[in-house]
Order: sequence, then C-alpha cells, then structure tokens
Amino acid sequence: MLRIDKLTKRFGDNIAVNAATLDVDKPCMIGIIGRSGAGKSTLLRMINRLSDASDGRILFQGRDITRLRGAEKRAWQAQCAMIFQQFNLVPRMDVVSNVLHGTLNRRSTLATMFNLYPTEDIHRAIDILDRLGIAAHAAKRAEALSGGQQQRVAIARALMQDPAIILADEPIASLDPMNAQVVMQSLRRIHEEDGRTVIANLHTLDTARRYCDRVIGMRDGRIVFDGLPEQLTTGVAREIYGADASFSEAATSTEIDTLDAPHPVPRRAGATA
Amino acid sequence: MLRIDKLTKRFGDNIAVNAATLDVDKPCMIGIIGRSGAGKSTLLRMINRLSDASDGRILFQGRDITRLRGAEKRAWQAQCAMIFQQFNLVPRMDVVSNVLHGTLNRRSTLATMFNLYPTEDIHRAIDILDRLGIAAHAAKRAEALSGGQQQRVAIARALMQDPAIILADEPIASLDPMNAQVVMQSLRRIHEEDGRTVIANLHTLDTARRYCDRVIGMRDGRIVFDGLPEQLTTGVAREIYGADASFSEAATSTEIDTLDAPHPVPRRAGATA
Amino acid sequence: MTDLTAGQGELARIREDYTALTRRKRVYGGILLILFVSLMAAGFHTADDRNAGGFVDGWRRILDYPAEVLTEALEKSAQLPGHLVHFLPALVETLNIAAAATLLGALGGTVLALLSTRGLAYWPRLIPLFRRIADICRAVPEIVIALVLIFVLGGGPVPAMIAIAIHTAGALGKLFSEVAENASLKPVEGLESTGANWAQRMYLGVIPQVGPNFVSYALLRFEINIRASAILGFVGAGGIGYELRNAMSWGQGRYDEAAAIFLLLFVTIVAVDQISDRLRARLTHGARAGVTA
Amino acid sequence: MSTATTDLDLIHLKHQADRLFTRKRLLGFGLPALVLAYLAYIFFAFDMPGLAARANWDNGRTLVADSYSYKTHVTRDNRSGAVSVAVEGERKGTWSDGQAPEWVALGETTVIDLTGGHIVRFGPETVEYDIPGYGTLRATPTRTQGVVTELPPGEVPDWINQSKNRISVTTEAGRLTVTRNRSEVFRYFAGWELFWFTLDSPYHGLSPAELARRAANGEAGAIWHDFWNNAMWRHGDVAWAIGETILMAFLGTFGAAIIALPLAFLAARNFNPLAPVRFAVRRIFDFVRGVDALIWTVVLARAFGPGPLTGALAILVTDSGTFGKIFSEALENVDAKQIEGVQSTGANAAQRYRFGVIPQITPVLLSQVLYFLESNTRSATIIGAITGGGIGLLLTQAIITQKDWEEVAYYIVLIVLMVMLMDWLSGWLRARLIRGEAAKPRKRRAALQPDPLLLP
Amino acid sequence: QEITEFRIGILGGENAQDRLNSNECLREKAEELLGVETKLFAPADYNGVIQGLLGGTIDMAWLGASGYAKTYLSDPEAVEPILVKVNNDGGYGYYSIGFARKDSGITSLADMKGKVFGFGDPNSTSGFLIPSIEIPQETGASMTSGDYFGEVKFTGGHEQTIVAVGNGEVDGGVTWADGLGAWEDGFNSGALRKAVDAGLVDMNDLVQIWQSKPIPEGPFVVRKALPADVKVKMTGLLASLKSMDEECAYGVLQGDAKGFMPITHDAYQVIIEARKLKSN
Ligand SMILES: Nc1ncnc2c1ncn2[C@@H]1O[C@H](COP(=O)(O)OP(=O)(O)OP(=O)(O)O)[C@@H](O)[C@H]1O
Ligand SMILES: Nc1ncnc2c1ncn2[C@@H]1O[C@H](COP(=O)(O)OP(=O)(O)OP(=O)(O)O)[C@@H](O)[C@H]1O
Ligand SMILES: [Mg+2]
Ligand SMILES: [Mg+2]
Repeated sequence: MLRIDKLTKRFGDNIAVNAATLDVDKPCMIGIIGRSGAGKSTLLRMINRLSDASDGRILFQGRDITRLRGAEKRAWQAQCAMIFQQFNLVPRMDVVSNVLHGTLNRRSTLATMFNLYPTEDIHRAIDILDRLGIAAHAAKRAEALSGGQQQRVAIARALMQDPAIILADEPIASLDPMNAQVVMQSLRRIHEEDGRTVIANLHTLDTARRYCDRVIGMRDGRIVFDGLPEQLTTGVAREIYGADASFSEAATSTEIDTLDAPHPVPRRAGATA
Repeated sequence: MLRIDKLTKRFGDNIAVNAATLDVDKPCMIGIIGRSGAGKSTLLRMINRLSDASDGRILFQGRDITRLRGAEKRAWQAQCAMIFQQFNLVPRMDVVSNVLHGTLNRRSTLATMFNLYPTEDIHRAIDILDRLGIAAHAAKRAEALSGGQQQRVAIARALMQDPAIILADEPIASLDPMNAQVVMQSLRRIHEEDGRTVIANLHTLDTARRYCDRVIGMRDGRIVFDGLPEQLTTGVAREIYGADASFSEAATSTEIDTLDAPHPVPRRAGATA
Repeated sequence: MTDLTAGQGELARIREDYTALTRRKRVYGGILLILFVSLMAAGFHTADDRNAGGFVDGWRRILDYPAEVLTEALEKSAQLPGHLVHFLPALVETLNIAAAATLLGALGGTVLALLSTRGLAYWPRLIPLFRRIADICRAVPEIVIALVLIFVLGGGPVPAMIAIAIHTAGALGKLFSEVAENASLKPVEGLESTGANWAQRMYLGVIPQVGPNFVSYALLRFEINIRASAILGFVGAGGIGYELRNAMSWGQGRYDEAAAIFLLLFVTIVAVDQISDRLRARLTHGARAGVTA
Repeated sequence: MSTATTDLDLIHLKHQADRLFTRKRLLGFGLPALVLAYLAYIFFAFDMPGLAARANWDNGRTLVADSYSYKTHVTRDNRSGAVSVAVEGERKGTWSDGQAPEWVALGETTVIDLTGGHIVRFGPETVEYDIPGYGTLRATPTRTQGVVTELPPGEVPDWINQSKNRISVTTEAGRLTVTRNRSEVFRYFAGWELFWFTLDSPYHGLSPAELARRAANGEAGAIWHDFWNNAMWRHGDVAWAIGETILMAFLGTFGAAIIALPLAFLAARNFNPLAPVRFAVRRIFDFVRGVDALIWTVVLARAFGPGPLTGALAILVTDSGTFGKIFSEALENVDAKQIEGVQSTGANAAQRYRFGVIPQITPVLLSQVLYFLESNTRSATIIGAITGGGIGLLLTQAIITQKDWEEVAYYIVLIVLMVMLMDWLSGWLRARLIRGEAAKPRKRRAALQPDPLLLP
Repeated sequence: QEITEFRIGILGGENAQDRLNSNECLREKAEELLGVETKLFAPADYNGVIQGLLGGTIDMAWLGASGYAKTYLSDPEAVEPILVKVNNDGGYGYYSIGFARKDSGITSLADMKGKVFGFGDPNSTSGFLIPSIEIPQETGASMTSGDYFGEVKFTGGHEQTIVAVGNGEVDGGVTWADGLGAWEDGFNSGALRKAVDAGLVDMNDLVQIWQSKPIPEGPFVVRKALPADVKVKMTGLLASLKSMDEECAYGVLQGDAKGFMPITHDAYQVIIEARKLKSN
C-alpha cells in the first residue's frame, strides 16, 4: 500500500532524514519515536508533501507520490491528512468551518471562498464532531476551545478529508495527560473503526506501546528500529534515544493510570482489525 | 532627626494615609509592612514630596519638609533618595548615565541637558556601581540588565544623591528570590556602612524581620504597629494584614534558605551601628 | 564590602572604557548636531535665496491673502449656502475618486503583499521582484501618473483614480506585507496539508488573521487619498480641486466661491479624519476600546 | 461507536450549523456585493464606457514612442528656399548653415534619405516623395492655388491627409508635410537626442573612449562644462531642481518637527493640565493639517512669492499639525515611572523632560520624522508644480507642453530614483539612529555593536 | 530708496526652463543696468506671477490683459503698465480663435449648441475672458453649462485646449493666435502654431469656428512701489531691447515683433470692465 524507499531530506549539510525505507502493506497504526531532531517531523512532512524529498521515493498503491505537482499533489494531500502538534487550525474561524476545510480540495476555490459548502458536507462535519464528542462546540471559534478540543477539531478536519492515511505529528505533545489520552483514543478508534492507516510521531514510549500496532524508531535521520511494541525493550529504547544508562522510561511518560478507568481501551486490542 | 506628625493624605473621600505619626531619632533601617492599599507607598511618596500631604507635617532636623517649594523642595528630594518597585530607570540610557541622574539637583541645568557631567562624578558613579557589584555593566543600556541588576542601578542612583535618607517602595517585589536577597543585602550594607537611614516598604514579613531594625505596620492608612522585629508575632501580623485564622506567614515568604550559606549576613547584627 | 567588587585594575579599565565611550558619544553627537544644524542653516539660506520673496519680509504679508478671501466671502456670505450646494457634486466626485482608488489600491496591495511576503508567496523566488514593483508604485508621485494619463485618457476622474490607486497599491503593499510577515503560518500549513490551493490558503488562513490591520491601514490611506484626490483636481483631474483652482486663480470676484469650496473640503477632511481615527482605534484595539468607548 | 449526543440534539445542532452558514454566506456575499455595487456605481459615475471612446490611443502611442525616440526635422522655407535641419525642430538643436547629417544631401534639390527606399526630394519647385510599394508623390506649393498634389492613381490611402492648402503623409519611415509656406520632413531615431552634448559642442558624437582620452589631456573641465550646460537637457538645472525638491522636503519636515515638539507638550494630557489650552492647541493642529499643504502653498505664495522656501514652509505648516498630533499621542503614552524616577532625585522640570521624556519619545519621533521625510519628497514634487520650484515644475511643464515626452520620461525616472533614494536613506537612518526599533533581526550584527550614533 | 534685488516673473505656455533660458539675456542686462542681483521666476500658472506682483515678491512681469485686470482689481496700487509689444504689422492686438475638429462636422458656433465647450485658464484673456463675453453676444445665451453649450469646462491652458479638442474630449475650444498667416500653418504665431510645429496636431483636421475682435496685447508691468529710477531704467532697457540685441528680443517676446511702445492703464479699461462683469 505505502512504500517509502530510501527517502532522504537534506537541509544544506544537515541530513534530516537519511535513506528511510518503510513498507506498510495493510492499514495499521504506526508510532514513530525518536529524540528531538531525529527527523520524525521531516519524514511525515515529506509524506504529506508539505516539503519535498531530496532523494528517494514514496509509493502509494504503486503511484510515485514524490513526483506529483500542482493539482495532483494537492489531491494526494487531501488523501493523506495531517494533524499537527500545534493543531494549525484557523483560530478566528468557527469549528465547523475548520472541519469543512477538509473538503477544500474537492470544492471549487470560488465556492469555498463564499462559504458555499454543500449542506450534506456541513451535516457530515457535525456528525464527525459528534463522533469525537465536541459537536456542542460546533459554532464556537476554534480559538475559544481548549487544547484537547482543538486537537479533536483537527482530527475532525482530517476525517473530513476522508483520507486513506492520517499522519499525526506529535499530536499530544502540547496537551495535558487527560486530553492526550482522549486524543490518542480517538486516533485509535478511527484506525479500528474506519480501517485507516494512522502514522503518529510520539515522544513517549508508553504511548507508542499502548496504542500502536507497530513502532518505528528513528535516530539521526535513520530508521533504527521497526517492530512490534513488545520488542521495544528498554535496551532498544536506549539505543533509539541514544541515552546512557541513566535513561529512565519514566522521564518520557505521560501516562495517567487513574484516568484509565472510565474508558477502558484495550491495549492494542483489535490490532489487526 | 525625622519626625512625621499626623501626616494625612486624602484622595477625594478615600483617606490613603490617616494621621500617621512617626519618630526616627537616629539612622536605622525601617521596614513598613501592610496589605496592598494600606498606604505604604503614599506615605513614602509624601516624604519624598512626590505627592503633597493633605494634612500634618514632616520635620527633618527641625525643618518642615511639607512646606518646601520649588528649588528647596528639589533640594530636599536630592537629600532623600527614593527607590521604586519598578526601578523607574531610563531604560534607553546607559547605566552610568542613570546613576548620574542622582546628581541632577547639584549640577547646572544647561550642562546636564547636554549630558555634561564632571569626570569625578562619573568616576564616583562607577565606584558606586562597583560597590554594588555591577560595574562591569556600566556602559550597557539599563534595559539590557536583569531586574535585580536594574534595581541595583536604582540603588546606585540613590547613593549618587548622597542622601540622608533612602526610601524604598517595595524594592524587591518584582524580583526573584535570588535577586531580592542581593538587593536587600545591598540596602542593609548601605545602612550599616554609611549610616544612612533606610525606610523600605516590604510585602513579606520575613524580609522585614530579617533585615530591619524596626518594623512599622500599616493598616487602612493608619500605623497600627511600630516596634522591633522580635515583637512581630503571628498574632500581630494577623492584625496588620487583617487576615483571618487561615493566615500563614509562608504565603508571604520569599526566603531562600539554601542560598543564604555563601553570604552569611548577620540577622540584624549591628542594628544599632 | 569586597566580594562583589571588581579588582582595582579592573575598575580603572572600566572607568577608562566608559570615559572613552562618553567622549566618543559626545564627539559623534556633536558632529551629528553640527552637521544637522549647518545643513538646516545652509538649506534655509539656499531656499531663502532662491525664493522670490524673503523669509523675513514675508511674515508681514502672511495674512494678506486669507484676509482678502475672507473679506470678500463675508461680504457675500448670503450666497454661501448656494455655493455649498453647487459644489457638493464636485466634492462627491473627489470622495469617490479617493474611495474607489483606496478600494482598488487595497486589493492590489493585498495581492502584492501576499506575493512578496516570505512564507506566503506563491513564487518565493519572485519576492524581490514584487517588492521592487511595490517600491516603484510607491515612489511614483500620483501627479506624474495622473498627468500622463490625462494626456491619453482625457481629463476627468478616471486618470486621478488610477494614479492614486497605483500609489496606494504600492504603499499598502509594503505595510500589508509587514503585517502579513507577523501572521502565524500554522493555519496556512494546516490548510496546505488538506490540499488547499494558494488562493484558499491565503483567503482562509491569512486574511482572517490580518484583516483588521489591513482595514485599519486602508482607512488611514483613505484619509490621505482624499487630500491626494483634491490636489490632483488642482492640476486638472476634476473634482473639488478643479473647482477650487478655478475659483482661486480667478481671484478677486470669486473668492466667495473659493471660501465655500475650501470650507467643504476642510470640513470633509476633518470629519473623515475623526471618524476613521475612531474606527481604527476600534479595529486595532478590538473589544477593549469598545468597552471604554 | 456510541455518539456523545442524542440524535435529537444532533438534528438541532445541524439546524444550528445550517443557520450559521446561511448567515456566513450572506455576509460572505454581502461584503463583496457591496464593493462590487460601489465599483459599478463608480464605473458609470465616472463614465468609463465613454472613456474607452474618448481615450486617444494615438496620443498614448506618440507618448510612448516619443519617450524613447526623437525626430529630426528637415524644413524648407518655400518662400526663401532655405533648408534647415534641426533636432526636434528646436533652435538649440539646429545644424549650423550648410551643415547636415549624412542622410540629408543639401543642394539645389535637397535629397533626404528616410531609409528603406523612402526618399524625399525638396526640388526648387516641387517636393517629391518615393514611397516603396505605392509610388512617387509630388506636391507643389503655389502662391495662388494652394498646394497642388499629384498622387499615384488609385484611392487615396488613409495615411495621406490632404486639403487644398496642405498635405501630410505619414509612413513608418517618417512624415512629410507641405503647406504653401514650408515643406517639412520628420525622421525618427531611437534614443534621447543630444543627451550628452549639443551640436555646437566639440564633444558631440565622440566615443566614450575618445572623451576619456581628452579628459585625461586636461579637457575634463570643458567636457564637464559642455555636458552640465547642455542646452537641450540642461543637466545642471535639473540637478538644481532635484536639489530644491529635496531641500523643500528636508526643511519642511525637520522644521515641522522642531516646531511641533514643544507644542505637542501643550496638547498632551499628562503634561498640560489646562484643558482649554490643550483643546485649543489640538484644534490648531487639526486646522493646519486639515487645510492641507496645497492650500497653504497658495496662501503662502502671496506672502513669500514663488520658490522653494514657500514650498518648504507649506510642508512645514501642514506637518506641524501632523507631527503635533503624532507627538502628543506619543507623549500621552509615555511611561510615568521614568519621569518619577528622575523627579525623585530632585531634578527640575527641564531635567525631567530631558531625561524622563525625551529618551522615551525619541524613537517614535525620529522614525515618524524620517518616514515623513520620504513621503514629503513626493509632496514637494507636487507642491513645486504649484509654487514654481523643483523637479515638479519641470515635470508638469514638460507634460503640459506635450511634446518633450523624452524629457518627461527622463524626469519621471529621476523622480522615482530620488524618492527611492530618500526612502532608502530614511530607512538607513532609522536603523542607524534608533537601535532596536528599526533594526530587523536580520541585521543582528549592527544591533549588537554599541552604537555611537545613538542620540539620547 | 534702494532695492537689493530685482525679480522678473515670466509666464506663458512653454517649458519652464525654456522660458528661463529665453529670458536669461534680459536678466543679465537688467543686472548690469540696475547693479543689483536680478532673478527670474517662472511659476506654474498666471496666478503665480500675479500673486507675486501683489505680494511684492516679483517686481516686473509681462502679463496678459486679463491678468493685468485681475492685478488691478485686487489692488489698484500694486502695478503699473509701462510697455506693450508691437507686432510686425504695427498693431498690438491678437485674437481669440474658436476651433473644432473637422470630422465632427462643426463649422460654426451654431453647430456647437448642446456640445462641450472648452476654455483654457480662467486668467487668460483669449482663453476665457473675451470669448466668455463675446460668444454669449453671438449666441444670445449665457456660458453656463447646459444653457447653450451642453457643458463648459476649463482645460487649464491653451495647450491643453488644443489637445482636448484633438482628442474629442471637448467639441470646441478657444485659444490665441495673431490672426496673420495661413490657417494650415496654425497662423504665424500663437498656441496653434506651436502645436503644429511640435507635430501635435494637423491643421487639416481642425476648422475655425469663431474669431474675436482684436484683443490688446498684455502689458509689461512694474510694481508701483519701485523707485522711480528703477522703473525708468527698466522701461528704457526694454524699449531699446530690439535695437540692442535682436536675438534677445526674439526670446523675450516669444517670436518676431516690431518692438515696444508705451502704454497706460487706460488701454485696459475695457478689459477691466469685462472682468468685473464675469465676477460674482
Ligand atoms: N526547515 C528546516 N531547515 C533546516 N533544517 C531543518 C528544517 N526542518 C528541520 N530541520 C532539521 O532537520 C532535523 C530533523 O528535524 P525534525 O523536525 O524532523 O526532527 P523531529 O524528530 O521532528 O524533532 P522534534 O521532536 O524536535 O520535532 C533537525 O536537525 C532539524 O534541525
Ligand atoms: N493617585 C491616587 N489617586 C487616588 N487614590 C489613590 C492614589 N494613589 C493611591 N490611592 C489610594 O490610596 C490608598 C493607599 O494606596 P497605596 O498605594 O499607598 O497603598 P500601598 O500600601 O502602597 O499598597 P500596594 O502594596 O498595593 O502598593 C489605596 O486605597 C489607593 O487606592
Ligand atoms: Mg518534530
Ligand atoms: Mg504601594
């Protein structure tokens, strides 16, 4: 389905992503972990075509994504939604409009400028918001929402794109543990219920272990680990993080056990659904 | 030396300072404490003649300060330096120039207009800065300094005035504990080494206890306590702060015990020096 | 008091450095002051010398002209309301020139700004080109474009409108671009990730952020453009300026008309100034000003 | 997946969203619709449809062609028979008697080669014009019967304009006009004629290398003199005019700033407790600003006469109002803490202003003044056109005369360069004098050095 | 009574610098004669020179008849006429000429009914004052827009009128000419001739539709407040200019002319009356 082949990104002398190779043959939920500066964001941004690769290819169902230009490139972006650490919503616009931005690629420029979205799109947006539990805020400005709610709006926008792949770049890094959990659960659900591929950059090991079917570790631009969460031992983690013996997993943890009770999400249950 | 006699200040119906009476017969370090709005700042501002008293008198060595006008008033202000919570420096001017403002009253207007100060004044300013440990910043702009350094510049300006009295209006309220300590130690030293009277508004009990020879408590414009720091029991404090039983001194504390070690300043040692 | 202070040698160095710095500052400041004063003096002397009337004599006659105008206007004050009504259409034309030019200029300025702002530009490589275009639009005085266009298009409001619009596009292009530079790129990137095209990204991602500032600057420009439009009328582009010039240059005998036109123009300029001042305060300070207002 | 809300709620929410979007659409359409409606009104109010008809594109073409090309006139006085050759038909561009460029052969019959096979012959009686692809045209000016013409057979083409007393022929090679009194040929050349030296200068037509050689041999002064006093382009006068324009802007702007500063204190709430005085000063500001430089120019022209001083004073008066307003606003925003700090040392009022106020407002003041310096350069161009001074006058006069479009183009280029120069200068001064304020983070190097030019 | 400098104002429809250049010789001669610095000023329009004379910042100028009338009406004590230009034919008059485009079919004032009419500068004698009085006498209607003509405009100057007619922006306009020579040359001198010489219009495309009665040439005026000897010296200088320096006289008088003759205020009484008539 998605094949990444020796993908490389250079910024001047600095190699941000170094010949990354990856194969995703069926929809699954992938977590990418690694130190700050390891190249996680750069990798996702290349997949979404927010930045161009220096070398290598991305193939999706046989098509070379790296070659797409103009309208074709934008069509690919519509197919491959992206969620950002800082949500990247339009803060002064209402929530529904932000969600409807997911349909921009399908609608004519002029129509979207005059807010001429079809009613069924509007209703679908509300449905999606409802699915994420924030339909009640539909008419509010995005900036009036809490971080966790904003991130769910961002997810709703992604869903509105009806994408094959959802990329999430540290979706919970600026959220408190409570909200982080809600957001990760939403992503997991989307994967499980809709069968979409989700690739998420995560900065904590336990989140990756808990929600993902497959974990990829990056270090200095290279993919140094690719396996099941179970294989992610402390030793492996140390290698990924390049940490010395003082490395303690707790330092990267955001888990809140006490909060788990009301929403018992099975740990990696339905991983192959 | 300094006698304040039924000093009163009214702002419309509001009485900010209500018949405050105070006698300072020898140079000492006085702390004034009290709730926000108790009238501490107003009292100091009247002494410096930044604002006029509505009633009562201030006598300094027998002269009635409240009556002074024009040049005489300014001469008094030169004799009675003031330090502010927000430093009140000229941020765009360099540190030495700011210190030299302390000589404005003594020098001819014309010369000062063109920034022409005698060399010996400049040297003295640098000496004072050195005494306060910030001579190295002499040529920098005041705004480029940290809060604690700026406050020390303000103290240097005060010292440049060669004043009999130094008034300090919450000199450490906008500083972090570390800097607060340095500034309070400087004031204490000035008192001890130069024998100048220092009157400081303080918002924490422990600072007052630690650095002052005498503590004055104000409440609703009245002086409700005047005694030695030892007499300042929690009960008295409660009365000054008008707090209920939940009052805890810790809430007003900025003490950093660990930092005390390198600079062992004797608690009220030499209080009568 | 020892531990904090610098060593004796160190202190001497600081003193020396500072004295040197002060001396340098004084020298530079002195040179600058002398330079400025002598430039002003020499400039004034040259201007006075090349002027027909001297500066010293002129003051005595400064009120001659207003007195002449006012005397006549007062004599014929009964005709004033008639004149005011008569010249109202010309005033409306002047306002229309200013408004249309501001509108067109603001649209052009927005496009120029978006094309010449780092991070937003459609063709990032062409940013310097669009910047230069804005600079040139800004640098050409309106009168130049207007006079050239009058030659081709004939007199009337259109050349003035085009001339002012071009200048406005340049001026606002620069200001807008400064505002847009400070806009957050996050929403833009968010929209880009959904496959939105450039126009959609700008319209949905940037304009909502910068809109109030843009409108505020455009209002300020409108004030300026009313004056510009009146001046262009003075050199042949219709509107109230044209009427004013005819009345003024006829002189004695039509000063009442001149006074009426002047009154109209003055009141309009002051009124628009005041209104736009308030509106702009509202726009840039948002709700806070609304509360205190 | 269980939904968080009931279906009923959801339907309600959808309705709400529908209403929201109806409202947004109305707004989204309403604003552009208003703008469009206004522009449509302007379209008709300004008679744009008629404009297309009135517009004279020939004029446009002449203008554009003339701005990069020039014409040389060859004129025969039909009474005396004398032939003269002059650049742009001007006296100062006339070839001295018996002299002519190589494409004109003077003689009993003067033969003018317009290239491309176009040949005009001024005979003793008859003027002949060989037009390739058309034939030869003959015109004989007579005392009594006007201009007798003889055209090749066939219909008269529209590039021949013929009447009893006059014929004119316009081809791509040039133009011929014959009236009873004179016959005239224009030939067009690219470039700006005689830009460096006029015909009477010994340096006319010399190559740059040759000029450099002569300059090295001690003729530099003479060469410069001939260039600077070129009668056609008058480089010296143009330079003076530019200087005058900049001078007007400079004197006006800084003079206004000097006058406005003390007055601004009177208009600022925190420096002048007397409300009536404040009000009066503010109204004075509004008045001088509202009257506009244009009117001040006219008023002052009576007192001071034409010239740059009048223009400078007009800018000064208007900008005093503008600066007064800006400065007093800046003064009302000053931080009282600094003033109080200075006051607490026993400083007097002058010292308080000098150290408590001036350092605070200098950046605002200076950047505004410098910004206005640039924009006033443009104003000075316009004001010069009214009071008679500077490049503005040269430009408007050149435009009004409507023939020297190359000079117009030249002046426009100079004006644009002048304004851009002032723009750059004002930006440079801003960055240099107001450290931290104007210096962009890009120019970090400059921001780090202690800046000796700093004013306060 | 002494003067410290002498200032000559120049008006007329030429490039500002050209005007200054062609009067430079006069300036040099005046400077030599008066012994004080002499300067030339070329304001943008008639009004600039007139304001200078009224304000005392210009000492001498060659005004149009209407301009003189305006100066006199504003302040009778400001200036006095000294000399007037005499044409080659001995007269000192010229004409206001009405003209239109040939292809518009307009051949007379009668055809202009309901059309757009263009004046030049309001202070011009031939471009406004005289036609605005004589034309209504012929048409029997006022010059208000919509009365006889559809619209009446000021184009700003003679050159602009010619271009405006050429463009069809106005249907007919008035400008000045000496009335001598042939139409197809644009007469011997005048605004039309200059436009023809510049290649701006083709006289074949234009027709004359009207001609005024002779208009007196405008006077050379000096400020009354000047010392008597300065006035005498300048009058003498101008009067002998043609014999002293023909080239210079050509430049100052803007073409061939016989010379100067003395003139007094009375010669312009008619114009002054006319101007009063046009004021409200
Ligand atoms: N636009 C850019 N220009 C230059 N270098 C860049 C750019 N973007 C990223 N880099 C560099 O590429 C490398 C990888 O960055 P990237 O943002 O992908 O890391 P990351 O793994 O996402 O880290 P983080 O957890 O901090 O987000 C870093 O060294 C970074 O400095
Ligand atoms: N300029 C003023 N005008 C009117 N009322 C004032 C003014 N300055 C102070 N007051 C009032 O006088 C009273 C005493 O204020 P003051 O600033 O002296 O209190 P304070 O003890 O210094 O408090 P804080 O700890 O907040 O600085 C307050 O009620 C205050 O509102
Ligand atoms: Mg990242
Ligand atoms: Mg206080």
